[in-house]
Amino acid sequence: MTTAEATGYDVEQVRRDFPVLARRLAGDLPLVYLDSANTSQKPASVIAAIEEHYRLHNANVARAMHQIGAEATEAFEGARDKVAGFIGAPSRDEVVFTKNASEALNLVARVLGDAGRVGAGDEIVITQLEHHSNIVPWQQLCQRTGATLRWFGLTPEGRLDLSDIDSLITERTKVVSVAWVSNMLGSVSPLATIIAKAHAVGALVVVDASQAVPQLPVDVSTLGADLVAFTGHKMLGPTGIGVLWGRYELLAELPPFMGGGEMIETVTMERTTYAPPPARFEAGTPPIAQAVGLGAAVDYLSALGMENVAAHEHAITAYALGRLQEIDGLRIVGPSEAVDRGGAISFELAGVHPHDVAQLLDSRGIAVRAGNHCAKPAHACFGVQSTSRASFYLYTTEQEVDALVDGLLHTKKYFGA
Amino acid sequence: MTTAEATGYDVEQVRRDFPVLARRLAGDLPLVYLDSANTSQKPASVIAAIEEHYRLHNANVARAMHQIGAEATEAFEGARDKVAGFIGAPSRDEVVFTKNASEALNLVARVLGDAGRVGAGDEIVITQLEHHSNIVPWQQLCQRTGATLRWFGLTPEGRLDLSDIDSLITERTKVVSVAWVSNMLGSVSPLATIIAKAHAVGALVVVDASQAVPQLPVDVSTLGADLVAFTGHKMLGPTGIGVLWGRYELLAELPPFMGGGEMIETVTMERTTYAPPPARFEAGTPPIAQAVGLGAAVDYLSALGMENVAAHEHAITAYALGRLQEIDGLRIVGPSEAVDRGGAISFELAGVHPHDVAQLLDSRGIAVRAGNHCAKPAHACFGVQSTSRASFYLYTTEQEVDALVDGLLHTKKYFGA
Amino acid sequence: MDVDALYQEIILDHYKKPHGAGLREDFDTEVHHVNPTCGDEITLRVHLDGDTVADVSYAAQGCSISQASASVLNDLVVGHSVEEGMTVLGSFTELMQGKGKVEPDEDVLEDGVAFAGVAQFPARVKCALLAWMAWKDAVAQAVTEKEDA
Amino acid sequence: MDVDALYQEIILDHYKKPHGAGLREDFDTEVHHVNPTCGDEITLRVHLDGDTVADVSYAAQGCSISQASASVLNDLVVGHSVEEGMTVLGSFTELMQGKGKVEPDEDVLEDGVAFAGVAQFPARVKCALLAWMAWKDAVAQAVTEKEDA
Ligand SMILES: Cc1ncc(COP(=O)(O)O)c(C=O)c1O
Ligand SMILES: Cc1ncc(COP(=O)(O)O)c(C=O)c1O
Repeated sequence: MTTAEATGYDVEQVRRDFPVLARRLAGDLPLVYLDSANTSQKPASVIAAIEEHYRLHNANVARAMHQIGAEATEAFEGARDKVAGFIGAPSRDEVVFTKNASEALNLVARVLGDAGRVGAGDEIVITQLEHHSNIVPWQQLCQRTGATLRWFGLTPEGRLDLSDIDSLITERTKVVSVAWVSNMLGSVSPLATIIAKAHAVGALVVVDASQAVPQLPVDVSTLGADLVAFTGHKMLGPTGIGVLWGRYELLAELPPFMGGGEMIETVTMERTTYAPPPARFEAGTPPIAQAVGLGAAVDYLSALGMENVAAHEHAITAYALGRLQEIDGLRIVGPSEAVDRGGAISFELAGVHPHDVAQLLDSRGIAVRAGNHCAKPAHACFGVQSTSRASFYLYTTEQEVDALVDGLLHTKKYFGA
Repeated sequence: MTTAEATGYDVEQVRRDFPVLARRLAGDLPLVYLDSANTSQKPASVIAAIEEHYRLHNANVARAMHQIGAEATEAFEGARDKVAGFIGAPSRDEVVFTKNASEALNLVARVLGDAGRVGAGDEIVITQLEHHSNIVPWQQLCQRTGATLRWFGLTPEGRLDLSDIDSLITERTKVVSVAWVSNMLGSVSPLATIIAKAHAVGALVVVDASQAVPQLPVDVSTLGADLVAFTGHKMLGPTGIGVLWGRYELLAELPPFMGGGEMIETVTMERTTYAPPPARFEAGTPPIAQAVGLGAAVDYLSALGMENVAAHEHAITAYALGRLQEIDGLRIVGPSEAVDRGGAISFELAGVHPHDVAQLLDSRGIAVRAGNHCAKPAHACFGVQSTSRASFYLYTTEQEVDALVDGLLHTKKYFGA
Repeated sequence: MDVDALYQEIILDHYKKPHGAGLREDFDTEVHHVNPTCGDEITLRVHLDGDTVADVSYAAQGCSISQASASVLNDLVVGHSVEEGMTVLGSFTELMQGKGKVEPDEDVLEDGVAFAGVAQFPARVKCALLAWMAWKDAVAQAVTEKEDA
Repeated sequence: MDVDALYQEIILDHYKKPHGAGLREDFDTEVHHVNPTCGDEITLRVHLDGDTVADVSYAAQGCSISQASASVLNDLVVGHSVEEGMTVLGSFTELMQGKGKVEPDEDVLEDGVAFAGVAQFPARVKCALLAWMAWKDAVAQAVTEKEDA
């Protein structure tokens, strides 16, 4: 199967929308960017939206009554509408802008503690494949409250092991927080099963959709989760913006995270009352230009069609899994078939350390990531300290995967492995 | 005195660096932007730095070993160097990037509570002229810990009233947090006196320098404060980035605020240890492009010279104070002389509500802010619910102040006031 | 965006001489509404006589638009049935949220048609609606109380 | 940025056949250092005989650069005085932080001169320094312990 057949858009044409893909690196080599799970590249339309905002419409929002203030506010709130539409949010007021996915997850962990919804004796359930950003906030919450952290383990294939779900998710469970798509193993979590079980015991479900929203059509109105976090820079958007979606009634019950700016209703020195969501959770000047950029990113993704993006991701991942497994001594850490699988492929190359793999590939213009990918516990599960990771996005071609494979064969030879 | 004499650079030439200042508004009127205390405009060099970053060097930082990853990291960490140099920080590791000043202040309030440095029976001292972002986090901290919030009041002129400093700052005081320059009254706080007193009783001093760093030469190494917060978008930089500076030994003692990403040293499911500052306080993907933009802003300010920026601010403020007071029925809320005073001028126009003032001025292309400027308690002090505010920056001209005065006279007539 | 479309003569007249302003003692319910984005406030009392709105008295702090709209509200609902008042509220809200594309019905809205221009100034729509939202709230409470009694 | 400048033959040789690798029982102090950005780890033991570094034994997990540098460290310090070792450490650190602009002294650094190319790859400097920082730490502890004893 070639990606041309599977993809509902012209990848070569799409690539021309991304200025950085024309970059020449040292030795006049073209950039082969296989690090999109780390951060995605930006189409010209996103870059231009940000530039135009600063050049013509820059003002603070909400507080300004003048023309450029109204323009900035319309652009900022318009981006909220776009994001709400993109993820199928029943209401725009359910979309909270944060600085990244990490803030969204920390926000949830902090306010659930502040609200007394998690306390001593309660349990929080996560999984061993989480990104640090969905582990550390819960460890911190447990430390502050005396709650206990528990977690799903992994199967040897790198999928969630749900065999002990009945003993893990119990009446004591107050929160279940789980990644939709793993940024290291690539595996897709069986959310429906977990959500059903969690809701049966009255626990809240938080979904870390940082790797899902960029790759999959998402509809929070049918997903069943209570709160969903994701991040702008992995979905063609700028750095400095993330999103927390939450059911409105839930958000409305929760206290604020940070204080200041327009998150208030009224302030006296003695006492403050708070604005309704989403303002309640947006302290200080929000990421205005970043929201504008994210809105443009959402427009770009919608124009391509998320079904097409998902189909391309699936096809390129299947192709890469096949080709990588042709290499002697290469071991994929995570599912080796493109079934319920996202586009991040972590692997080991026998006898060559991941940093050396990444360095050699870089000398050929191929950008992959080496390290623990902010998923140390998942690495520990597989007895490895670090891996190399290639990850793909809507602009990745089979030729780039071929270049990766050639680069890896060269790397083996270079290190005599 | 004309600004031309007082300003060490050519304001007209500087204006040409700011694309938005060439904007034409409804009726083909030129933009007269007098809302810089709300957010500043951006020079072309800042816009271009952001654009170029996304177009050529976009990658995640710290974690990437490839060429564009190294470029992005160098740009991001280079911005930290620039900011550190700009504020005279003894070490680059004392500069923490946040999303805005509000996050910086909330970060401090949260971690001081988490560290047990503020508890029941302790006192926190702020002032009545604070921005909500330096009030609400402390109220929340008091609520969480049982500490008591106390505050300095204001003199009728709109300056801090230090007459009860000895009864306010006592052995029970653990933190004193105060704005350097008020965003509403314009008054400059007598920091030296407050810091000396606070340190004498062993309290930490937090300075909200959101309106100071844009306007004044700042040297944290001699200021005496323990922690200083400010925000990128008010100093020619992008939205989505703020700064917390702290004494290294203090930062090193404090626990993290948010968890996730590269703020860790090592993570297991059971336990996490944290990276040293500044990484410890930067959870998740940081505002990379925003740091690059802030770096360019700092370069721009440094090239002009902060002494020159301060001199211009002083001159234009003095001019505006004089001209505004020519208007019958106009009352300045805050010091009416340009002595220890920043460039924000809040005022009332008898018989015309501030929103109507702002609307009428807007119809002439003049952008001012109307409302409580996130300083409700300061407004309450003066028995007003809202004011109009004109605020200036390094690109403001006397002609723009003249346009404001003409606009206000027209407004009076329009409403028959 | 012509500012004169916003500040119609009628609006400025109501602003300068608001009808029915002040808080009067005969009332069934009192509400206090705040527009958090701009700080405008209104305390509004409703007095029902059976199905008829016998009085709407109020103390408003705010801009010309919000003050004038309270004055027009007073004109339009006092002496009419609650149902008629609600119909006017409906028309007025529709006009305000119509982004300048809704044609006002002068028979229903009377002086309220002067607010047509406000709809082109999104930041001011809330000012125009403040008194009306307060009135809706106060009437709803009054009706509930009467039913419960 | 020529990758061959980074991966000199000498480095690859040390990587494939590290000198003095493994943890040996005779030691005064043991330290464990981690490079948090990449996860490289080393456990390193120092055994002093008076002023002389009698042994440096280690178990390292990491890339070719970090492993080779532990091997070179072993060559350069074992059998020498602590002071001599510290001098070499100084030269090596200077070379690493010189951004490719420092000329290495082969008399002092021997095989260590092969790391000159690393200095051009900022991301890898920490890899080259990991073993050396661990050694510095372990020696400092060992000296303090001897003084205290
Ligand atoms: C004095 C002062 N403190 C804090 C802030 C908050 O800054 P930000 O909105 O960027 O968090 C502002 C500006 O709004 C301010 O003027
Ligand atoms: C699964 C997952 N969760 C959370 C994050 C954190 O996102 P951010 O760094 O933008 O906060 C990432 C990306 O780094 C991720 O891949």
